[in-house]
Amino acid sequence: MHPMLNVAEIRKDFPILGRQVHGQPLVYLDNAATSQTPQQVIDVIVDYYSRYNANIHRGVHSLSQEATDAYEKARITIQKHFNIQHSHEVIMTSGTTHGINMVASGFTSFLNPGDEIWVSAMEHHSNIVPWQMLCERTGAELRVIPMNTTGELVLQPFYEELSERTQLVFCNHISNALGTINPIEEIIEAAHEVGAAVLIDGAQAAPHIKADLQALDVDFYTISAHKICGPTGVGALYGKTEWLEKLPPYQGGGEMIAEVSFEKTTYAGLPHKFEAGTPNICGGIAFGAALDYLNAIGMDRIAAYETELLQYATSELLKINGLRIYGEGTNKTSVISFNLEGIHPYDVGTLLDQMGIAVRTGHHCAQPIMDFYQIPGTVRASFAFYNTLSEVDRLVEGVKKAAQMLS
Amino acid sequence: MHPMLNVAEIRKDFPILGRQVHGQPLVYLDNAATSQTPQQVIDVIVDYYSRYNANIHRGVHSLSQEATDAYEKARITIQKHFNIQHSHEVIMTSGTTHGINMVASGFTSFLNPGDEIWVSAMEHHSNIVPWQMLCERTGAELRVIPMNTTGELVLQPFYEELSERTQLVFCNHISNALGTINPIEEIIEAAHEVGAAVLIDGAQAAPHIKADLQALDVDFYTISAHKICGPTGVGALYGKTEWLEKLPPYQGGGEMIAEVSFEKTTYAGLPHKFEAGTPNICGGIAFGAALDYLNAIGMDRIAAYETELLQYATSELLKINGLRIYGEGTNKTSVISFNLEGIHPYDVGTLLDQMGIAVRTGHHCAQPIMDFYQIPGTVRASFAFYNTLSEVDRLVEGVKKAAQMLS
Amino acid sequence: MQIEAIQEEIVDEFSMFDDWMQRYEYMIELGKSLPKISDEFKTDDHLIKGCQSKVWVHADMEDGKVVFTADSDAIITKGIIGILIRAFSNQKPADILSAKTDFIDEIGLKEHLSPTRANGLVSMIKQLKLYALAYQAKIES
Amino acid sequence: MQIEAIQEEIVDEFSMFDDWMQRYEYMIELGKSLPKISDEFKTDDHLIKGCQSKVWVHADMEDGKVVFTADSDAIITKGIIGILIRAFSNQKPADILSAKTDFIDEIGLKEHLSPTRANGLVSMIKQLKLYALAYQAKIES
Ligand SMILES: Cc1ncc(COP(=O)(O)O)c(C=O)c1O
Ligand SMILES: Cc1ncc(COP(=O)(O)O)c(C=O)c1O
Repeated sequence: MHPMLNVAEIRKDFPILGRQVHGQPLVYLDNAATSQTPQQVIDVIVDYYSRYNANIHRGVHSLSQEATDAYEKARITIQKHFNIQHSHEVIMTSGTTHGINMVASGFTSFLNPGDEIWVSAMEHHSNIVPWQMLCERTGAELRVIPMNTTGELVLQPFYEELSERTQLVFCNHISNALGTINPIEEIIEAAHEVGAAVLIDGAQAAPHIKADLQALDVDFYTISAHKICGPTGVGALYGKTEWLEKLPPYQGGGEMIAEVSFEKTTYAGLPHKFEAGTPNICGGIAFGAALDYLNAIGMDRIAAYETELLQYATSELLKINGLRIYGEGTNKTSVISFNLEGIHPYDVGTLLDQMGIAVRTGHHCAQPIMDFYQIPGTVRASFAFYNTLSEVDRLVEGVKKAAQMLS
Repeated sequence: MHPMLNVAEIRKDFPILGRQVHGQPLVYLDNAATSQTPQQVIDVIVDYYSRYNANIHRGVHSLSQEATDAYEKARITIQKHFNIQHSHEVIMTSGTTHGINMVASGFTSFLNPGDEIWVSAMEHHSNIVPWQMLCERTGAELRVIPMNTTGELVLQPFYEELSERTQLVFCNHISNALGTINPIEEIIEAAHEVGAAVLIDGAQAAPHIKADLQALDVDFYTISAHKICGPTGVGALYGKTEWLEKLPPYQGGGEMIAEVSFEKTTYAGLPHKFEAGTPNICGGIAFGAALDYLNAIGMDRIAAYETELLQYATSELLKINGLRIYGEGTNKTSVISFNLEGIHPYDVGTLLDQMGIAVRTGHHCAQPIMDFYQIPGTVRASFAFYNTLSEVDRLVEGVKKAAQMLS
Repeated sequence: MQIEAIQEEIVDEFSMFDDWMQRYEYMIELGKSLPKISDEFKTDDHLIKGCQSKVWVHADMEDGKVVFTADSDAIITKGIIGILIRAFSNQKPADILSAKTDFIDEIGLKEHLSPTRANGLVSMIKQLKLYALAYQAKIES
Repeated sequence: MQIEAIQEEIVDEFSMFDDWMQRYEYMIELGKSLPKISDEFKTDDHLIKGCQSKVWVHADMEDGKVVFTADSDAIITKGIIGILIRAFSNQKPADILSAKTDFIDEIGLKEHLSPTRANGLVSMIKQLKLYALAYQAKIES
C-alpha cells in the first residue's frame, strides 16, 4: 500500500480501470481530457433515474421535491468545496465552455472600442474564442500575456501595460497542454488594481487543487464536472454577487424568469437568472457526489500523490533519448506533454494505444502553444490519483518501444 | 394485456414506477415536465461510465474512438428518427431552451428595426423570452398569434398581417400547458410564403409524435431528451443546412474551431461550429438509446394508447362537479390541465401528492396562457405510454377526495 | 400564552390525528379561521416570495407585542401560515426572534420545511422573524 | 495488376504477421517507400481534412490511368495512404470508382475505418475516389 493513498483500493472504485484494450490492461493517462467515474458516482446516477427522477423547482409532488433538494444540495456542496460565500453565486452550467461564454456574452454591453481584454498565451480555445468574439462585437482589443519556452507566463509586459483601459483579464489556473500552475493570485491582484475583472478557468485545476475562491478574491471561476470524476454535460460558474447582478441574463427560458407577459418580462433572482431551462438535474446531483468522493479521499493527499507520479514519470521519460517535455516550470500538476525528436505525436499515440495505453495527442485545444513551440502537437500523458507507478513504467516502456519502431 | 401495448411488461422497464410515495404506489402523471427513464437507458449510461468513458473527437486512443463512434451513432439515430436529410443538421444541445437561444442569438445580426417576429400565444417561456431579448437587441417587434378559449390558435390575424417584414415565426408543436397540437404545417407554409423562417419547439411533441422534418419543411426544430425517456442535460436542434451555414456560431470554445491563433480564428464545419466544448457525451449516447427504446415499442402505438388514456381521463374527470379543463381542442395529446371551481391548483396538487399521485401545478412556464384565462395556474396531469387506466381511476378518485376536502 | 406553550398545544392537537387526511383537514380548518389581513395590505410588498400560491403577511405592534395578520389564495398555504401566526402572534419581538421552529417537524409538516419547497414555509418563518427584528430594532433605538 | 489482385497481395502480406507490432512495422516500412508527392503540391488544397496529421494527395493522369502521389508528416499515416495508393494508383478511373475497400478490414486496420477516426482513412479513400471521379468525368466529356 502506498503511504499516502490506498491506490489499490481506490482503483476498485473505477470499473473502467479493469478493462482491456487491444488485449492489454488499460492504462488510462488521458485524465486531463476527462477523468474516470467511480462506482459511487455511477450509483448516484442510477439511484436518481431509478427512484426520484423529476423536473425540479416549483413542483409540489414528492419526486420533484426530492430531486430539487438533491440538486440544491449539490450546489451547496460546490459552494463549500470552493469556499464560496453564497450558494447563489454558484451557477450551474453545462461545462467550463458554457460558463466562459456566459461571462463573455454578459460583458458585451460593458465594453467599448479602446478597452482592453488580456488573455494568457497558454489558454484553451474555450478561453480564447469567446473573447475574440466579444472583441469583434465590441471593438475592444485582445492583448496577450506572453509565455517563455519553459512554459511559464511572463508577467512583466502585462504589469507594464495594464491600465484603466483594461476591463477584463482571463487566464487558466492550470494549462491543460503544459500542466503549468499559473500565478493567478498575482494576476488577480494586478488586475484589480486597475479595476479590471478576472475570470479564472479552473477546468484543469479542479481535479488537483481545492481553490479557495474567497481568498483568491477572483471575480469568476469556471469548472467542468467531467474532469473531476463527475458526469459529462455539467459544470459550474462562480461569480461574485455584484457581477452576477450586473450582468444581463445569458439565455431566456423557463426557470430564469419572475414574471412573463408579451409586454414585459422580469428576471428571477440569482442563481436562477442564469439557469434557463431544465438543467442537467442528474448531472448536477452526480457532480456533488463526485466532489464528495474526492473530499472523502482528501484533495491534499490526491495532490501529493499525483506530484509523486509526476516526478517519477518526468525523470523516467527524460531518460529516453530525444524526448523533450513541454512545460518545464517548477510549479506544475501531473500533466506531461512531450515529443520524440523527429517523430509525429500522432504516431506515438497510435502505437501506445496498441499497447493499451491511452494518451492524448494533438494540439489539446491550445493551438497558440503549439504555434509558439512550432510543433504540430504533443503527446500528453496526464495522471490522476488512481494511476500507479507501475502504469508509469508501462508508459515509459511503451514510449521506448514506439521510439524504436518509429526511428 | 392491453390490445395495443403490453403495458404491464413495459412498466417493468421503469424501476421508478415501482416506488411508493407517502405509503402509496406512485402514480406519475407529470410526464410533460419530464418523462421517466427505462432500465435500457440507465444501462447504457452505466455501460458508458463503466467501459468507455472518454473525451471524444480527435482522440487516437481506443476509448476515445469508442465514445466518439457511440456519440456520432446517436446523432444518426436522431437524424433517422426525425427524417432529417443530413446528420450535420443535427446539433447536439443541452436541451430545447439551449437550442432556441442558439437560434435567437444567431438572428441578432439579421434583424432590423421594423422587422417582425411572430410567436404564438401559447408558448412556453423558453420560446418567448429569447425572442423578447432578441427584439430588445435588434428593435424588431414581437407579434402574437392569438388563441381562443378552447385553447386553440386563431390564425386569421396572423395570415392577414404576415408580410415581408416578418422574418421569423415561432410556435410550439404541442402546448405543454394545454396539450393542443398546433397546425404547424399551415403556419410553416404561410411563413415561407413571405420568406420568413420558422422555428418549431418540438419539446412536447417528441414524446408523442414522430415528426418528419423534411416533409414539414421546417427551418428549425428543437427537442429535449429528458421528455422522451432520455437523460437530463441534453437535446437536439435541427436546422436546415442553409440556415446553419448562415448563422454565426453561438458559443466559442474547443470542438467548434478549425484554426485558432490570437490574430485569427476560423470556425469548424457543421455540426461542430455550434458544439463548443466537451458535450454531454454520455447524455447524447443515452438520448439515442431512448429513441431506440421508443421506436422498439413504436411511436404510432404509443400515440394510439395515449389517446385512449386521454379520452378516458377526460370523460371521467369531467364528471366531477365544477371541474373545468383548459385545452378543449379536438387535436390534442395526453395532457389535461384543469381546475376545480374556486379552489387553488396548489391545494389540489398538494393533496394528490399525499395520495401518491404526482401532478404538476402552477403556470407551467406559460404565464401568458394563465393570464389569458385569468387564473393563477392549473393542475396538470400528463400521461405517458407507461401509465394505465387504473392510474387514471386513482387520479379521478384523488381529485374527488381533494374537492371534497377543500370545499 | 408563551410561544413554547402554544407550540406544544399545536403539537398536542396534531398528535390526535391518525392519518394525513385528518391532519390536512385540520390545517384547512385553521386556514379558514386565520386572522385575515385587511385588504389594504394585500399589496406586492406584503407578498412572500418563493410560494407557488400568494401569501401576504402584515405585522402591527400593539402593547409591545407583534400582531400578525395574513392571507393566501390557497387554503392549505393559509393553514400553514395560520399555524405560524398562532404560534408567533401577540408575542414580544425578542421572544419571536429566539423561538424555535421544531414543532413544524413534529406536527408532520417536515417535508414542507425544505428551503426549496414551493409553499415557501421557510420563507414565511423568515418573514415573520424579519418583522420581529424590525420591531425589536425600533424598541432598542 | 488489377486492383483486386493487388488488394489480395496486400492481404496476403499482412496475413503473415502474428501481432500488431509486425503489422505496424510493415506499415511504417510501406510509409517510407511511398511514392512521394512533389513539394509544389504540398499545398492546402491537397490536404485531406479530418486527419490529426497532415496528408497531402495529388493525382495525375497518365495513359488513361490515375497516378497518385502523397505524403504525410506522420509515418503511420504515410503507411496507410501508402497502402491505399498501392491498391489504387496506376488504375483506370472506372476501376478505382468501382473498387471495394474490404481489404482494409482484412489487414487488421478495421478500427481505422470509423468515419470519426482521427487518422482520416475514410476521408483518404473518399479523396482518391473523388480524383478518379473527376478524371472519369473528363474522359466521358
Ligand atoms: C413546449 C416546451 N417548450 C420548451 C420547453 C423547455 O425545455 P427544456 O426545459 O428541456 O429546455 C418545455 C419544457 O418544459 C416545453 O414543454
Ligand atoms: C484549461 C481548460 N479550459 C477549458 C476547457 C473546456 O472545458 P469543457 O470542454 O468541459 O467545457 C478545458 C477542457 O478541455 C480545459 O482543459
